[in-house]
Amino acid sequence: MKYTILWKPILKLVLREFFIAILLLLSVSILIFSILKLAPGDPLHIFINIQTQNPEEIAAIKREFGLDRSIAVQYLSWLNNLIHGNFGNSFRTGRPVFGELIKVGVNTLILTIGSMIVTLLIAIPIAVISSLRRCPFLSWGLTLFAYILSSLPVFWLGYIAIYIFTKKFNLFPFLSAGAASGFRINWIYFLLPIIVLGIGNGSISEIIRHMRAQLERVLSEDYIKAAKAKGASIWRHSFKEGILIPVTTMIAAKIPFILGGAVVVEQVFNWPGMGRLAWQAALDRDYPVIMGITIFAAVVVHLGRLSQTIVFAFVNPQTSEKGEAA
Amino acid sequence: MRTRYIQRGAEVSEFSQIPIWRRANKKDLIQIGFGLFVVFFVLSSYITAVLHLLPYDPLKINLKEMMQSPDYRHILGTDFMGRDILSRIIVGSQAYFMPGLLSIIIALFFGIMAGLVSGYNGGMTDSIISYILDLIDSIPKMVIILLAIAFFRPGIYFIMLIVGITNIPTVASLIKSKVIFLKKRNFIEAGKALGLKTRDIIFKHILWYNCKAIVIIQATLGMAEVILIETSLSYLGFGVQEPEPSWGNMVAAGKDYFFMGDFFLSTAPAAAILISILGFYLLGDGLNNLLEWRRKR
Amino acid sequence: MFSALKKEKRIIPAVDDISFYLKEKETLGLVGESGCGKTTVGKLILRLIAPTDGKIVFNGVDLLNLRKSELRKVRSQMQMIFQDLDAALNPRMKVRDILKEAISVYEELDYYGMNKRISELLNQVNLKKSKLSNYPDELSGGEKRRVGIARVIAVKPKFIIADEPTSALDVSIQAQVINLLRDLQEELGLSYLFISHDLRLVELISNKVAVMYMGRIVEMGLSGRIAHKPMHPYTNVLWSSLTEGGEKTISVSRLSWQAFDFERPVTGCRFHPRCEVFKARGNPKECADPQNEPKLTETGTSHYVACHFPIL
Amino acid sequence: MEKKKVVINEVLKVEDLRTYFYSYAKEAFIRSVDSVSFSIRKGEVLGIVGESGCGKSITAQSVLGLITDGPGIISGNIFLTHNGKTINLLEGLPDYVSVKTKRKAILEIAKDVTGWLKRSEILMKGIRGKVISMIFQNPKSALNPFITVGEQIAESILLHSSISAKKEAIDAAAKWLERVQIDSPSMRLYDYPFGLSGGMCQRVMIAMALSSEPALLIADEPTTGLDVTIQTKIIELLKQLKEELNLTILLITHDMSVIMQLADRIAVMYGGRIVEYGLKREIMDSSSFIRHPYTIALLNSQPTVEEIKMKERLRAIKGDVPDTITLYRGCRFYERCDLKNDRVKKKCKEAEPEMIEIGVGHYMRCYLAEG
Repeated sequence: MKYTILWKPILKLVLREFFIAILLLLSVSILIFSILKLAPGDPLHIFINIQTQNPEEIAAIKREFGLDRSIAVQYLSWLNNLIHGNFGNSFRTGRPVFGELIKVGVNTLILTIGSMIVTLLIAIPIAVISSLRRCPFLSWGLTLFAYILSSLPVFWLGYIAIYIFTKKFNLFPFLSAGAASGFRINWIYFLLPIIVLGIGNGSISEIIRHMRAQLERVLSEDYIKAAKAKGASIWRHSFKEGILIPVTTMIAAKIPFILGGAVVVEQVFNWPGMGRLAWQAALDRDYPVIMGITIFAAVVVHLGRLSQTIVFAFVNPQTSEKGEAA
Repeated sequence: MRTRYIQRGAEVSEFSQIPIWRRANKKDLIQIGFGLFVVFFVLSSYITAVLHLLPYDPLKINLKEMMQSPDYRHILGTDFMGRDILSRIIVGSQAYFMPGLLSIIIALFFGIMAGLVSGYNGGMTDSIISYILDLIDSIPKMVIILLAIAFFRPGIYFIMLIVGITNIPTVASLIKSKVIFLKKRNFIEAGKALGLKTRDIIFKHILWYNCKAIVIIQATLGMAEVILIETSLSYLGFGVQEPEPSWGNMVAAGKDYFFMGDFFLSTAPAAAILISILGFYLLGDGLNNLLEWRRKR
Repeated sequence: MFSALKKEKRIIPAVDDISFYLKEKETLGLVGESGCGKTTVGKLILRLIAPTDGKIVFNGVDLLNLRKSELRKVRSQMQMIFQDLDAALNPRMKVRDILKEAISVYEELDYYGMNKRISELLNQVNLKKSKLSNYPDELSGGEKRRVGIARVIAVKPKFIIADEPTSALDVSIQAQVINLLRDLQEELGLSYLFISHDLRLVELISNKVAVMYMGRIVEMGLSGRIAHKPMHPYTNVLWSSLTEGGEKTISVSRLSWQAFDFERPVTGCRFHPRCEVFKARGNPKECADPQNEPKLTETGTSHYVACHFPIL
Repeated sequence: MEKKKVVINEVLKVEDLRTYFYSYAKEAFIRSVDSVSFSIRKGEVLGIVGESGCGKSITAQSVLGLITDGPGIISGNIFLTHNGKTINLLEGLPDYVSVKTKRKAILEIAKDVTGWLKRSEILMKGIRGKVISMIFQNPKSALNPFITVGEQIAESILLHSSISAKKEAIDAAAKWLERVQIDSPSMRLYDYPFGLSGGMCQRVMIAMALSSEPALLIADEPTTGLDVTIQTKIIELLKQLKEELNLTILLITHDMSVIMQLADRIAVMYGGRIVEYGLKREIMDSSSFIRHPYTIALLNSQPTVEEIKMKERLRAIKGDVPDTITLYRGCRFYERCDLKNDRVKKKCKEAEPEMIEIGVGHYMRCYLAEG
């Protein structure tokens, strides 16, 4: 028995989205590169201040970093390096940005994805319950509760959590943990930031609002009534349009938001992730690091969107059909 | 069962003739009330500042009265430099409000324009606008802000300008999908057939009559987000700098005393953040329900 | 007064080579199954869709040569009643505002003038005054339709395209609307292009009827003749699908279920795969010949038919 | 509650069914279905006819227990006979049941609501789709757009028949598609509903509804919104299937011509009440000496051949459908009635007429029928 998953149109759609993503990433890199060049102040101020004022030496440094060529050439060579996995060296540490990015990027991805899951675990049940309108006051209470959760300032929540777990339960010594002593594998230490960011990233309310609206709309569709009339489960029939699609949409839409929240949480918990790196780089004006982080973040965002497209293409027969027509 | 006989000819009042506060859901009204209270509080902070009604000078250091717990003189106590926390919280709301308004106005204005144009025209215009908006949307907000901080070392207004720009895609896509939805309902075509000007159709029929709720909820959500971003930045040390009070840097300043068991220093501003974000959320939600006519049968 | 010839060719031709004319105070009925391009014709005439090729002459002016500002003026003479009851009614506007807006498109009136005009319109469409402060959602189907009609006649048109004005309504309300349309025609001297798939109503209201099939007119003539002496096999089938007086059912089972499909174009006469005559005559070659699509030819007094083997 | 004796061959017997909704905004009940009684015998088609808003769809949905949202009241008895057993679908229902509400006035009449709702859901689970199936007004939106046609029919088969293997169910689905005259059914099985025409979707719905071989089929406006040619074919298909399978159908429509072609018995609804009820030949018989003014008006609003030929003015029913919130003292049809005469006028205005039997199994709610 064959089911008509139309592979070709889905592939076409995904490929198209992929090319758009590549194009957007290129544009992003051009944009940031130009800002970098147009920004006031010399990027080499670190070296120049420390070292000599001798123009010849400055020229030499410039040549060393390739800053004496035209912007277009600089960009192309930077792009060339990028393709070879070379983001340049950090001004501050002098180490290659790429290696550092990969190291911290994984940590941040764990944090982001983990807290996304926590957020969804809170948001989905509440959205489902309140869309049923079985008990208006329960759903209102739950929604209010979720709104309060998502209004909590994440840094304060972090301190509360740390305080409770260190002072009250003495689960781990707060000050000894962190980047300096290496990444300690302690499950509490591992889970705490994830849960804190999951609760306090401020997107619970929006996810609930979106999901509830979608689910309410789907549950009032004729086909749900028809499914009920024939004795089938309404959840089976509303799952794709009422839950799967809004959840995917929200995941893709909220990834950037949670990445932003990670900056704060990593600061609070000394989590050696991208956010901390970005914070440090912003303080030091470490341009290559900032560039690398931006590109990395943009890639993550587009990966999220790409997976959304794939899910949509598989779920919705109409998109795949349209893809065929286009 | 109590039955009410209605005289022949007398009509039961129509939905449209029932005043808005009576047909509204009570819960929505509670939410709106709470939201309005928060807005009023923020606005009143400007008045108190202008009229010098603040209980204490928020910047005045008084080392004699350090770390006092709340009493009748300092309603919310004092911080580690003896500054009155209540005064600092009141003034702290000014750190985000005006800049936040700027960012919301930018986001709404450009978002509405982009959404209307790309939704109404479609085709090439739509593709170009969508591409630009996608470009903005490609980078997480926080990263863009850090980028700007690294490159330009900007003030809070500049940061909020950037926040406004990064919010344009959200507003635009919402407006655009609404326009497309309305187009399906044929009444753009009907307006054209009647001989209405394109300008009237777009601004009057689409924007004024059908997008009010979106605009309002985006404005309130935008405000909530602005608070989040401003406090986060201040907390990270990039936004409003000490000694100028901001809720974010107040929490950050209080964090060291947290582990000495003095919660209040950072909890008071954190509560202010919580209440005001919640206020804007609820205001938006309530107004949305009211304007979207979530009517009961 | 009105003559049109248009041709729309996209990848899928929705309306292909149609010509007809309409005199003053006359009603032309346009009949066909859904998807045959009836609505497209209406929108083409109003220039809501740009035709690929052709001519639309209204009061001696070719609409296709008009500039936007001129077109706006002409549009006050031509109006369209949309099939969708909600189409013309902005859900967030009260009935009063909807009518006010329509009136003020071409007329500048003061407060009292406006009120007078609104109550005049209400009288014309038999709507209660209390409905003025209602939102469209609170109106019943018939009331919505009447507001739609009031909105259209507010601009004092000469020619109205009525696109399935009764299809979404109950039978009892349909009769009201049809009566209203006929009264208005007499009162205001209107011409109608009456688009519908309800054949009885079309026969009742029209002087002439054009039958469309797959974007083409296959038969056109006086309504009585089309209804009772149809020449095209398709018209015949359409009319026989009507049932009268209870038990008497005329079967259309011979007409295949399959609706036509624009994406799989038929060569030759578009109707031949479903055609009874085609089968009865032993599948004659002409019908399927791609070079020889039947043209609309005059067969009697102002009766046109596009068929190789018309029923006589 | 005394249980009345149910005639054996009656598949469904509805007694005094009331379905009210509570409107917060207007602070009153919307009496969508107000004391409606009818019965359907095996192999019979009962047509409920009336204008939109008269409560005919709500009646059908009440029978299937599909009304769960909004505060309101459902009361009465619905006796369903299947395989020799008779059950009351509203069994154990307190006099008035209010569904979820906070208002005091309604709470007073609500007793044991949640318990009953749960019981009712369990009861209905074995009935929906299995004993009573339903087809809907708008076939395109009544099919799940995300699931293939074949799977949707197969689901219904798997749920309600002895077939438990998916492959067999799909084969059975193909057979049903063939039965409703769909070309190349084995290919159509894998189509999604959005690619199908309205007529095709309606036939899929019919196949889905009949695949569980129900005792009763509820057809809610099965032809509305379809093309004339397709309408006629759907009616013919239903007729054919009815003869083949000895179907019992509750047909709901606003179109008299559909009723005339399919129904054996007719119930005319107006403003939430049945105003005339009887065999079709009794009601439609032009020699029958008396009919309800509303039935006459409904019949007349459809032009006859003669009227069309002479281009006469249509005989429309004046006015609009009454709202079901207002509690009228007199006859609900009073304002729109053309036949009221001086003899009954006063009575019509004063009190609502009772249902009286004027012929064999022919009931009417009108003072004109009295003596």
